[in-house]
Amino acid sequence: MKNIYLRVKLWAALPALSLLLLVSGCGELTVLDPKGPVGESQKDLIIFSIILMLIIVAVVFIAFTYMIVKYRDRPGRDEKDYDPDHHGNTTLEIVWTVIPLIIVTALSIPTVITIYELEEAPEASSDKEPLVVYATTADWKWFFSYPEENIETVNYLHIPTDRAIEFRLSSADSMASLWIPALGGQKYNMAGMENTLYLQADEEGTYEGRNSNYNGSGFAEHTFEVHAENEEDFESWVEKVKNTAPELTQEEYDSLLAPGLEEELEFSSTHLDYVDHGTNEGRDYLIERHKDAFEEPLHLKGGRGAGDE
Amino acid sequence: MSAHTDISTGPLEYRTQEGRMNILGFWIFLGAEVVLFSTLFATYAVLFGRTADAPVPADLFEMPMVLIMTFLLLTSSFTCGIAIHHMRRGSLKGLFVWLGITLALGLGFLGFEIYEFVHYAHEGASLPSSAFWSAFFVLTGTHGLHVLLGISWAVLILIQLRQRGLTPVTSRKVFIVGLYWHFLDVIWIFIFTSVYLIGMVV
Amino acid sequence: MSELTKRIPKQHVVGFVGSIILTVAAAWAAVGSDLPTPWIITSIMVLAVIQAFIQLFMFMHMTETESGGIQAGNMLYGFFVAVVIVAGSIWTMSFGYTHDHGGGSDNDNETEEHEHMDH
Amino acid sequence: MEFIDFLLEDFFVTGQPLIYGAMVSIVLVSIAIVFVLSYFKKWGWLWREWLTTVDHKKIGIMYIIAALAMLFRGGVDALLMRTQLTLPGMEFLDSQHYNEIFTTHGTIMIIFMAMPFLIGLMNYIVPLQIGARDVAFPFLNALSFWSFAFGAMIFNLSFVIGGSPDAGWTSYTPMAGATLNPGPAQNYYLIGLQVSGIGTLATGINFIVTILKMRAPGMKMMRLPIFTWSTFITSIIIVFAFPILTVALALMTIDRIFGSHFFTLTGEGMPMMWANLFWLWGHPEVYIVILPAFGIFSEIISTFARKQLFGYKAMVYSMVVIAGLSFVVWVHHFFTMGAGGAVNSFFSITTMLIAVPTGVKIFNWLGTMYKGRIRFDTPMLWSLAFIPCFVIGGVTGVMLAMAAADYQYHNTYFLVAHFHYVLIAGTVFGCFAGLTYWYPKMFGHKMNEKLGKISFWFFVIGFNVCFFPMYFLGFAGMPRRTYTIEPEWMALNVTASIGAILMAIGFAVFVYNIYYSFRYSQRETHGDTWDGRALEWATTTPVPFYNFATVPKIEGPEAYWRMKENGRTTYEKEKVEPIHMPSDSGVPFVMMAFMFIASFGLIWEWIGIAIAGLIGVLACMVIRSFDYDDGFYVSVEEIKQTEKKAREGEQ
Repeated sequence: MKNIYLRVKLWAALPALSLLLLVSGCGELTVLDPKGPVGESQKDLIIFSIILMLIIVAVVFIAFTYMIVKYRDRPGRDEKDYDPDHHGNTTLEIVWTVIPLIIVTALSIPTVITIYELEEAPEASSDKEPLVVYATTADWKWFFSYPEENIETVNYLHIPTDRAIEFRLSSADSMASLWIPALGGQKYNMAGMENTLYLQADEEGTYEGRNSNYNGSGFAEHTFEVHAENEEDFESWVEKVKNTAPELTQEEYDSLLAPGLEEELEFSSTHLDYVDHGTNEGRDYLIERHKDAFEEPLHLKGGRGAGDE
Repeated sequence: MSAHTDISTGPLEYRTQEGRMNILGFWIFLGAEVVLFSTLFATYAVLFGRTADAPVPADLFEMPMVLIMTFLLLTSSFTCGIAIHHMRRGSLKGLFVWLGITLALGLGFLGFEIYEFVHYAHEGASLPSSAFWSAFFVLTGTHGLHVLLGISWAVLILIQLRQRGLTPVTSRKVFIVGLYWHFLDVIWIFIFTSVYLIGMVV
Repeated sequence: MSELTKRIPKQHVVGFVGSIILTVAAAWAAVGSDLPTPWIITSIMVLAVIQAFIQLFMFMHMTETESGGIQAGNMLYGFFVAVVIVAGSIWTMSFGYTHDHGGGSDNDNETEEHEHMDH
Repeated sequence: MEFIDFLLEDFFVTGQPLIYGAMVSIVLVSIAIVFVLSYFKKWGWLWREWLTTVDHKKIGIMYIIAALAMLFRGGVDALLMRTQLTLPGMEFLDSQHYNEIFTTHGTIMIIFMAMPFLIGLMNYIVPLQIGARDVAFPFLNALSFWSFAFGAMIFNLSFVIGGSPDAGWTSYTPMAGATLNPGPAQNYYLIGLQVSGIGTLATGINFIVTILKMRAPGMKMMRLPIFTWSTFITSIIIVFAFPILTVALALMTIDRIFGSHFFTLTGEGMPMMWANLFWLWGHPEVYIVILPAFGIFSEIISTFARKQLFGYKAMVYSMVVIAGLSFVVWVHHFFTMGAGGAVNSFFSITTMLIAVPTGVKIFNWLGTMYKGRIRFDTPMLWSLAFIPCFVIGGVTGVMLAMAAADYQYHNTYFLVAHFHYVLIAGTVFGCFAGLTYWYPKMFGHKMNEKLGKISFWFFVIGFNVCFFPMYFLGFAGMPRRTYTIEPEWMALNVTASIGAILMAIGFAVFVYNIYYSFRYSQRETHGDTWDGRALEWATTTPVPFYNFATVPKIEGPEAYWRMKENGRTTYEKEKVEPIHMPSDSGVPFVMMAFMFIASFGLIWEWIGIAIAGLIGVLACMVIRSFDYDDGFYVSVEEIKQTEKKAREGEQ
C-alpha cells in the first residue's frame, strides 16, 4: 500500500493526460467553434455547463482523494480517528441534497430559455425573412428544395450568410437527422411529418453536414456539403442553377429515390411539385415505388446508380 | 421454506405461507398486466384516427352488441365473486355451479367477440387495414386471448377440484383464477369506455 | 364472518348493481346526451375509474389480509405508470403535423381530444 | 437441390471469413463439450445437478457463467469495431458487417450480460442476506433462468443462421420494419428479447415477494442490507417497465410477420411510436442495471472501510426517488424528434433532477469512508474506481439532459462516451466487484489478489483511455454507429483502441484468475471471508443447500455484525427442526426448450413449427398445473451432520 499516493496521483493525472493528448492529436472541436448564432448559443450553454460540472467533479475528486488517503488502514494510525459507529449526519445530508438542487435550477433556467429560443429563427437576422429550404432524405442521400427559388440540389447545399435558414425536415423512408455541427444542433427527418430547424451561418465557408441518425448500410456516406456564401454569391449561384440545370422530372426523381448513394446534382425545379414526403399523403410514396429494392443486400460504393447492381 | 406455517382461522387459501405468497405474487403480476394493457391503450390512443382507407370506427361500432358483451362480462365477474364466496363457505357444489355459470358467460362473451371481428373483417376492417385497426384488433384481441386463457385455466382447476376437493392448494388456485377473471373485467371496462364509447362519440 | 352465512353476499350485489348502473350511465352519456365531447370523454373516464375500484375492492378484496396495503400500493403504482404511459405518449407524440396538408389536420384534433380524455 | 440452395444462401450466413471462423469454433466447442460430458459420464450429473435445479444458488451461478460468456462475446464485438475504426481504410469490416456487430454488441451487453450478471448475484446473495432458504417461487426462478438462457441462445444463433440483426440495439422503425429490413435477422432480435424478457419479469415478481415475505424474523424493511434494498427497488422497476417492452416487441413482431401497421410507413402507422415505447421501457432499464450495482458498492465500501453505511435511510430513499423519476424521463432519448419547447423543457428538468439523489449517494459513499479504516482488497478497488469514473459519466449525463445542448451531442461519440462511463463504471465495475467480493462464498476460495489487482489496473486504465477521448470525438462531430471515420478523428480513435486493448487484457487476466484461483487458491475454512456485516457471511462456506440450519432472530441493522458481537451463529443445535425444501424439476428446461422451437419457427415465419412449439409450452404448463409435488423435508440428523462437517474448520 505504500505507493497508494503515487497511484492516486497517476489516477488524477489520467484525464489531464488524455486531455493533453487530445489537444495535440486532434485539430478542432467543431461544436465548440460554431460559425453561426444557433451553434453559438448552444456553445455558450455547453461551456456554462462544463464549468459547473468541472466544479462538481473537482469537489468530489478532492473529497474522494482525502478520504482514501487519510482513512486508509496503515500502521500507526491514530485509533481515535476510527469511528465504526459513525453512521450519518443530517445537516450534511441536507446540504448535499440542497446544493445539487440549486445547481439543477441554475442549469434549468438557461436550458429552458435556449430550448424556446431555438424554436424560433435566430434573433440576429430578424430583419430578414428566413430562407426556406426543404431538406428531404431518402436512403442515403439528401434533397434540398428551394421552393421560392424553384431549384433543387442533391447532396450539397448553398446558403447565404447572415440570414436564417428555415429547414423543413422530412424523410422519404427511414428516420434520419440533419446535422451541421459547425452551424448548430440537429433534428430528425421523419416520413409523414415535418420538423422545422433554424440554422444560420455568419462566416463564409464550406461546412460538413450529415445524417447523424443511423439508418442502414449507407449511413456513413449519408453526408452533404454546405457552402455558406454572401447574399450576392448566393443569388448568382441560384441564377446559374436556374439557367444551366435540367428540370427535375417525376420519372427522374422517382429513380433518384431508389436506395443507394448519389453524386452531387442540381435541378431547376423541385420535387415538391410531385410529392411532399412530410405530409400524410407523401409518406409511403417511396415504398410504393421501391419496395422490392430493399430485398437485396446493397453493395454501396458511391456515385450514381451504384445501388442498382 | 416454511411452507406449512398454519394459521388455523381465515380463508383456506391464506392458511399456508405458500398460499399467501402466491396470492401476493399474483397481485404483483396484475400490476404488470396493468402496465401491459396501458401500453396497448397508449398505442391505440396515439394511432386513433389513423384509419387510412379503411372504415372509421363510428361506422362499425354498434351500441347493442357492445352493451351485451359488457353485461356478459360484468355478470360473469359477479358470479365469479359469488363462486369464491361459496368456496369460502366450504360449499364445493356452490363453487362448481357458480364457476360454471361464470365460464359459460365468458364463452358467450368470446363468441360475440369472434362474431364482431369476423363482421368487421367483412366490412373491410382487419388487422392489416390501417394503423388504427391494427391497434384496435391487438388491444381487444389481447384481452380476448386473456379471456380464453382464463377459461382454459379455470377448467384445469375445476378438474383438480374434482380430484382433490377443497384444500389449501386448490382453493388458492381458485382464488387466483378468480382474481384474474375480475381483473379482465376491469380491463374490459376501460376498453368499453375508451375504445367503444369514445369511438362512437368522436 | 357473518357474511359467510349468506348464499349471496350483500357487498357483491351492491357492487354488481353499481357497475350495471355506471355502465348504463356511461353508455347514455356517450350516445344519449348532448354534452360537449370533451365533457363526455371526461365523465365516462371518471365512471370507468369508479367501476374499476368497485371491482378491486368489492369483488377482488384487494385490501384483505396483512398484504392488503402492499397489494393496494402495487395497483396504485400500476395506475400511476399507466397514466404516465398513456398521457405521456399522447403528449409527446402529438407533434409534427403543423404543415400537414389535408388528412392530417383531422388527426391533430382527434389526438388533442384524446389528450383531454386521459387527464 | 432447392433445399440446399436455401441452406447455403439464406439459412446459413455465408461469405464472411470471420463468420466461418466463428462457425468452426462453435462446432468444435460443441463437440468438445459433448465429448467431455460423455467421456466423464457427466450427462446425468449435468441434468440432475444443474439443468433441473431450483436452488437459487446454482441458478445464480449459471446466470453469472452465462453472463461472463456474453461479456466475452460482446467484448469481441467491441474489439472488432475498434479495429475497424483504427484501420478504416482496410475494409476490415464492411458497412453491413459493422452494423450487425454494433447492434449485437449493444443488445448483448445490456440484455444478455448486464442484467443476467446482476440477477445472478441477486439470486445467490439476496436469500442469504434476508435469512431465507430459497426465493419465494423456486420453480419460477428456474423458469426465469431458462427463458433467459434460451433467449440468449436464440439471439446468438442469428450470428450463423439467417444473419444478425443490423438495426442497432434500439431498432428504430421504419428502418427495422419488414419493408426496409426484410428477412429473419430482425426477428431474432425481437423474439430473443421477448423470450428472455418473460424471465426477467418473473424474476422481478419473485424477488418482490421474496423480500416482502421471506425475511428472517425481526428483519424489518429498514434493517435490510442495502444490496437487498437495491434488489427490491430494481424488481419493482422490472415489474412495471418490462411489460412495456413486451408489448413494443410484440407489436413490431406483428408488424413484421402478420402485416399490421403500428410502426410502418404504409397504412398511416407511426414509426416514432416505437422510439417512444422503446424508451418508456429503456430508461427504467438503465436503472435496472445500475441500482443493483449501487447496492453492491454500498456493501463493499462499508465492509472494507469497516464502518456502518453512512446515511442508510438516505440511501434507501434516494433509490426510491430514482425509481420514481426513472419513469418520467424517457423523452430525453429523443429530444431531437421535435416535440416542441414544452415537452423538451419538462423532460430536461426531470432528467436533471435524477442527479440529485445520485449525488446524495455519492456523498454518502464518501461519508462511509470518513473515519473508516480502509483496506484495499480487489473488490474495494473496483468500488473505489467506480466513484470518480461514475461522477464523470454522471455530470456528462446532466450535460446531455440539457435539451438545447443535446441537439449537438445527440447521436455522437459524446453520448457513446457518456453511457459507457455510466454503464461500465457503474454496472461492469459493479459486477466485477460483486463477483470478487462474494466469490469465496460461492466457490469456497478467494480469487487471487495479485492477479485481481493486475486485471483491475489494466481494465480501469484501459477504460479511461478508451472512453475519455470519445467525449472529444463528439465535440469534433463524429457520429456514433459509423463504420468509417474522417482523418481528423484518427488520433483519438487510435487512442481509444489502445484503451480497448488494455481492457481486453484486463478481462483476460480476470478470466485466467478464475482458473488460477480454482487450481491454487487456499480453500476457505470459514464463512466470513472479509469480516462482513450482512447475513450472507453468517453461513458456512460452501453454503449448505438449505442455507441456514436455524434462522436467527434479527435485532437490528447489520445483522451478522451484531451476531458476531453477541457470539451467535446460524446453527443453534437445540433449535434444529426438519427443513422443508422444494423438489427439483425438469419442466422449466423442457418448457423453454419448446419455447426455443416455437421462437425459431416464428423467426423464420414457419408458422407450423411455431404452433407445434407453442403447444409444447402449453402442455408443460398443464403438467405443472397438475403437479402437486410439495417438496421434501431435510431431517434433523442430516442437518446436524452437514453442519458438523462444515464447521469443523472453524473452531
